[in-house]
Amino acid sequence: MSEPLLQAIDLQCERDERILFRDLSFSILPGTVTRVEGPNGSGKTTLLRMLAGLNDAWSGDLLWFGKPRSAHREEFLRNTLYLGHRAGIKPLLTPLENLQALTAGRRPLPDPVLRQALGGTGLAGFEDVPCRNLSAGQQRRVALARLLIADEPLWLLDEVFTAIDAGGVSAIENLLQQRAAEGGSVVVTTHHDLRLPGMQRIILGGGSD
Amino acid sequence: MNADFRPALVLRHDAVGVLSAMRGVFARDLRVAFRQRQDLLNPLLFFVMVVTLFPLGVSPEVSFLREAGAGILWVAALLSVLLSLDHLFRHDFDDGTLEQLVLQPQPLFLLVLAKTMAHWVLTGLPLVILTPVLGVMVHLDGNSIGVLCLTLLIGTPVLSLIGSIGAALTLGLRSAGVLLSLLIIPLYIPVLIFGTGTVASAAEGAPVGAYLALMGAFLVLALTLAPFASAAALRISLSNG
Amino acid sequence: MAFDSLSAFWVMEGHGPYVWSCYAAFFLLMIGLMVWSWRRRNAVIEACRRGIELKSGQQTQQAATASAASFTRVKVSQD
Amino acid sequence: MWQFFHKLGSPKWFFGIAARLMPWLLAGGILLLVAGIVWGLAFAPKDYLQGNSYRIIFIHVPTAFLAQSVYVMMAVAAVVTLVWRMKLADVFVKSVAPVGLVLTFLSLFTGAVWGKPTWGTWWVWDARLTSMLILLFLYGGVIALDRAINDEKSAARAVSVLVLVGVVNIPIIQYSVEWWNTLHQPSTFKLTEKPSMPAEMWVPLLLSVLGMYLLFGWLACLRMQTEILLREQRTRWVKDYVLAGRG
Repeated sequence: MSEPLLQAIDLQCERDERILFRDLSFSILPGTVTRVEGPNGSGKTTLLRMLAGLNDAWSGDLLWFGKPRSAHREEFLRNTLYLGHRAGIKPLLTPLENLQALTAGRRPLPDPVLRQALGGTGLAGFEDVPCRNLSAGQQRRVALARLLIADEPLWLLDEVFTAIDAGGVSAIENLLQQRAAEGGSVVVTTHHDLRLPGMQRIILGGGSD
Repeated sequence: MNADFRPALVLRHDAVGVLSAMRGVFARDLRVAFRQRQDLLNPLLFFVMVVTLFPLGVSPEVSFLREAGAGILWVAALLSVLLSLDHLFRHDFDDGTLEQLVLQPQPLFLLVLAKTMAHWVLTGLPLVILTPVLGVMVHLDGNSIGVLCLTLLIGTPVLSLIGSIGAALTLGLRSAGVLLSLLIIPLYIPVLIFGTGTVASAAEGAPVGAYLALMGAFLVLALTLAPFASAAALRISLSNG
Repeated sequence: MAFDSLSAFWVMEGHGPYVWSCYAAFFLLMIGLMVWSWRRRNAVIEACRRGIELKSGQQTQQAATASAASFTRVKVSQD
Repeated sequence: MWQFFHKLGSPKWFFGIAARLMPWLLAGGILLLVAGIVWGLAFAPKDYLQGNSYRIIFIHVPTAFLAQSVYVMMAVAAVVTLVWRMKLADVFVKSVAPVGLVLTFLSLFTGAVWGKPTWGTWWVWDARLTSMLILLFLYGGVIALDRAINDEKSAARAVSVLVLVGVVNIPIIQYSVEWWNTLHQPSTFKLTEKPSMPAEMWVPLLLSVLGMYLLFGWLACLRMQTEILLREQRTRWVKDYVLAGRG
């Protein structure tokens, strides 16, 4: 059995004096897709931000390959890709420039590769148009282009399917499945009824206390 | 299910160097700023306008302006830096770029330093370049203008660095702009005192090397400490989101 | 005693108003701060007590019903 | 050691200790302060230079002294908040900041009033007064930031960062203000700097400073208790305490 990348033990998170979840334990194994489910306000995004290392108002243990994550933060950050609600797309820059900027600090790639990735998300021909002239879905696709070139073993994706049309959704589903087959791990939060073979589910309770 | 048969991905142990990551952050900020040139001009216009208010509001007499000129220019520069600080992290916070910045594997304080340097190049440096013109308008003599430019050259980066702490602390708050000023102005006082004091000494013909060295020490102190505080403050502000 | 009489103590050779206004401000603000802090503490205790009593009263009356979202339109009577 | 530290961080434990300490702090504080003030006002000899107006010193110095040390205490608590995430430390910072503000204001007010008979004007840009004015701004900033952030934990940590930045700046501010002062007013008469103070003057001064410390301790305990009650109102012990206590 392969070792889990990320292991959560007894996570508890309180927000505005309300306990979002407690005693939450799970493991993220290599080559798996994990879906975080729950109604609005159940803490899906918060959980993902905790896993990504953005939110630190929680208690419990998070282990990265069996070691405390806080002690291996840099290695963790190098090997984790997080895409949030707001995906880090600058409206004033073109898709290509955005992709350049987003990959520069992690793994710089030559422009033809970036263009190919943008083409792969259906943005061929829009590479040099400022993003503010693109639709919400297109802007989202600029961020998703990172998934076509990312080599981080762990992906944390918040609401990947937002603003994406039906064709795009099934293409992304394929992408996630393919990624898992390659050995990558994916954690997604989504309201979209995502069903992939072998998918792990983390179900968060309702918003009541 | 068949997870055991899947190949485990290789972990990356090499990262993009700190310097090239910093360069990337710096270049992106400059590029975004030049796409929105009006935002670059605003602090400069503000600077000129505030300076104009003093002859109109107090006195256009040469003797007054000569004596108060350095102080007026310094206060105006301080205020326009303060005005521009609100934007330092705000746009990045709104579009999610800041989250990606915090999650970069390089030390955050260095990336913040790169952003702050970009902020200085975009606001502080143009102010310094504009200063000789305004210095002539308030009847400063050549020597004073030179010293004033030097003090601003050393002082404005300190303003940006200290200001970045306030900008990071007030990120995402209501009426962040006013709050930012309240937090930061007291911390600006030493720089202001030495900036104007140095020019005053120069006008009296006293040597100013020691004062400039002292301001240099402020700059070094701000360079070494402020990015840590800003990085910590950014983490706190983002954790709340 | 550094003063010859009580009136000399009050006047303090002309410095009386300054000295006494300082002491007045000091005692006013300090006592004000102390009383305000004390009252606030008691008010918080009182608010907590009322909150607890209210809650225990509610629990006996009815079990909390989770509101399930059905997105049914709210009927507004239109007379 | 660690257990002690942990215990110290427990709000419930502190609440009990504070309740036991507070009567002593209050009684001792009032006693010392009143003794110092009465001695200073009525029995200490007149100052040969400033006359009777110097008697303001017996409240000016304690408030100024406290105002500065409260900020330093807040800085220590800020370190504890950021490094060890101890709850009590940030309760301390939050509860004590308004007290510091009031003390700073009082020292400024008394300083200004004292300045009138001494310098002839209500306000002189004296190094000490100016530094205190900036300290007032720093306190104001801390309180404003704390009020502006809704989330309790973020507020505590953000305020801690601000307090630390402020405490690094305080010596720089003081140094630069002194320098600025010599630049503009070559030799001003300093309010509280005395070449030698007779014992009849400094003993009452010492008493009132000590009294202020105790009184501050009482205020800090009281306000921290309030804050703890607010934060822990869902816990068992607070419920028990509230229901058992006076109605």
